[in-house]
Amino acid sequence: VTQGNWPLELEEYKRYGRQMIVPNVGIQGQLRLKAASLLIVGAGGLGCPAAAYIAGAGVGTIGIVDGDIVETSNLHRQILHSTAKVGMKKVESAIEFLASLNPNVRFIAHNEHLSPQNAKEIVENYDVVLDCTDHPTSRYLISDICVLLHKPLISASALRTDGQLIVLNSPPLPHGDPSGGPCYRCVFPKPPPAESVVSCGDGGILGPVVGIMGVLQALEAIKLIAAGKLTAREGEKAGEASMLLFSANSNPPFRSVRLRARRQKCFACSKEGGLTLESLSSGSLDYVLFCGVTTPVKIL
Amino acid sequence: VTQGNWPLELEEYKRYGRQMIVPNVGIQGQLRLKAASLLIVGAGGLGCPAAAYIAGAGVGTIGIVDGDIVETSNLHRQILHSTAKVGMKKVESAIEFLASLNPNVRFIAHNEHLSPQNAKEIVENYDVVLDCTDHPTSRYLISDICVLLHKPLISASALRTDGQLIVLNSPPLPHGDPSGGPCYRCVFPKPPPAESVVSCGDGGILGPVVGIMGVLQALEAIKLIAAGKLTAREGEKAGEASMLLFSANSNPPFRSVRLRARRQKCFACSKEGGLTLESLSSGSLDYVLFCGVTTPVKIL
Amino acid sequence: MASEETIPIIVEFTGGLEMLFSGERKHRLSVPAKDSKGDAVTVGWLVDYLCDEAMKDNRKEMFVLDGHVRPGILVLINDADWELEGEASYALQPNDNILFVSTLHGG
Amino acid sequence: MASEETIPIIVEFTGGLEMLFSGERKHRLSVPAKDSKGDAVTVGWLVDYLCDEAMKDNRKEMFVLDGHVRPGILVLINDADWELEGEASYALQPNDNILFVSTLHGG
Ligand SMILES: [Zn+2]
Ligand SMILES: [Zn+2]
Repeated sequence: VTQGNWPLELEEYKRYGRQMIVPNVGIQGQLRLKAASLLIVGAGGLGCPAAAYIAGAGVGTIGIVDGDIVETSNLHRQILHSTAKVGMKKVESAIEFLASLNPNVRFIAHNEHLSPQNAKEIVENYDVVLDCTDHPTSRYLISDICVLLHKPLISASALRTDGQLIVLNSPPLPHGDPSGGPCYRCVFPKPPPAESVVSCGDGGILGPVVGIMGVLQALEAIKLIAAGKLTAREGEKAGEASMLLFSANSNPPFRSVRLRARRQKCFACSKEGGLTLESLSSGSLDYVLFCGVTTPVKIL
Repeated sequence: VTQGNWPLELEEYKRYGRQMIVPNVGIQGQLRLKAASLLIVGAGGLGCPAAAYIAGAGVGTIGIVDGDIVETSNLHRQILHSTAKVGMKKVESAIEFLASLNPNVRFIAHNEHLSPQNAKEIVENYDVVLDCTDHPTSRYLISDICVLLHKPLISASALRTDGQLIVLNSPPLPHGDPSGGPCYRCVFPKPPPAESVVSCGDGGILGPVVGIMGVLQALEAIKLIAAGKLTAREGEKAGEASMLLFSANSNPPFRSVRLRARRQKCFACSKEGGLTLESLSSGSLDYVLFCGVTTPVKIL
Repeated sequence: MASEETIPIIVEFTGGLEMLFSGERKHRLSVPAKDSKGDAVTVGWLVDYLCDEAMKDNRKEMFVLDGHVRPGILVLINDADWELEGEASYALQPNDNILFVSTLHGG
Repeated sequence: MASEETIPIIVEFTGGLEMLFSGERKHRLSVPAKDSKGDAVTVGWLVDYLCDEAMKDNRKEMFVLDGHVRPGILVLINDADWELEGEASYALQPNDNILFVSTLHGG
């Protein structure tokens, strides 16, 4: 039941009132959040806290992609999955929690890993994407599909006591437009050798370290959506791209560094790059071989 | 069933394995976490995420103090309380969530606000305290009782798009010992005038902003406990005290600033200060009048 | 001549204090090197200057109370508590960063 | 004479790279102002120096691969991507901060 001429229902004013009175949100920001759709790739250590705060804030549609099931070793950091949910699909477990937190949100379950074959079909339905995965293979794939479909991408990662955060492809201008924000390949044109890649399963991770990075992703998403920055405005140019570095044992623990703009010869986002929807989905780009991985890729 | 000579049970190795392989934790850090008891004052925007990661990490005993009940306006940021829990006591709601996340933890409910009368009785049972409250009145009270009972204190706060974090009274040496860490009164000897105090209810708050500060509290607590720093070592002196400032809309968003050491004439932690357990619990220090508050104090 | 020398400094406000200063967190200022008596300009001088000249808001008591920076505001000189640097008597140096932080209490 | 001039710099490692350098994140170094040919010392020179002199770990290929900093390591000169500063050819200045960040992938 809408309240006459009021754009939100009474329950929504109550629920979101504390964030609506924050300067830069307001009623317009709240309506933008409600109208937005957001995809979280990975329901693990980053995806759990990110999803909680994004659902809490009232983003209208939230999709979650993950093919894994909940394990006991996840629980110290993947705080939406309770002990009783060990063995359950992570996406189902997360959505059960999130729906009980905020029933106003529409949740969409994608109970599979993101792949070159399903990436377009899944990602095209959303306005903005959060990379909460655990492997360079998925990081290149997600960045590529976001460039091709013009979606801003909020990417975070964590290992042991360190974390990293970047907002990519923002504004999400077409490939070849130097006013768009850099993509993952602009920053990291060549994938790391397989033997240098360490997962949280192998290297270990402190729960709050990955938690902080996930909550920071939620914050960047809410800022982007509330400010109306899901698409580029007329004549908009990317601001200075930056990466936030976190080291739990350093002093100071946080450090922001300036990144480059779009790379003129980027494989993904430049005019001469050669990345196309067809080459991506046909499997002609072998993301697994590309990163030199021989064992099956697991999005943790 | 313990596993022969193994200091932890098999389920615990599985559950905590990913954090036990982090350098600086290890089996010794995990055993310290299990042996520790921690008090969270306030089950709101800071207390919810802090409690989730502290319970996830396997701190043995967690107490939570709060006299409030869950309201709809809490849910965007107080992510442990689901919509069905509106009207329930916050402490009960939080513990229900936390016990389902980690049944190995012993939870203690304190369904009341911390007051000069109950502070000693509640706080003396714990090793370390998290100030997750919402008002200067409670911040001075918590700092005072932590000084009197020699407990390290991890204090955070948030409003609108800003947050602040300080580790106080660490190492928690007796009053008059200049090697102890500064207390809240060392940093803020005089309380702010009442009209300058804005709560999240009045000023607004972005969920992830207070979320980040709460997760950072959990991280500081886990670091302190795992490193065996709950009590001062022989001859230990406080390192440089610092405050972490966060502003969601600033670039860079985080900034660390250096604080002073213990204040030589601090009312609470110096020899000549005059604070005693008797003066605190007898109500002769009127924390409410002291901060110039006339309306009832609410820990949000 | 000397009285016309100026020092470039950065003054920042956070924790809500920026609302008293036109909503701007970061201010690049040029302050005179010497005060009217010919003494080096101090942070104490700067506080008065900010209150009298830079602040557009009427609520002066939210920044200065009884002649001092009001309780609940931390003053940082180059990211260190000003009590480590001599408090109000600290003489400003070129490119100093002076940060005023209002303590937050929300949670 | 000139060849004995040195430049003080700070080199930092994070994201796990510190494990290749005795577990230390922050290194204060004095590097010669000129290389053996008398040219100004560059970040490229520094990378070789770190690999040959400072690194105790045998796994050189975790830092330098095919003569370049290995893919997945970001080099920052005074907190800016070195591609903004001329990459390996950037001439070191006194008090420069050179940060090597290994990209993380965990989540
Ligand atoms: Zn690109
Ligand atoms: Zn004190």
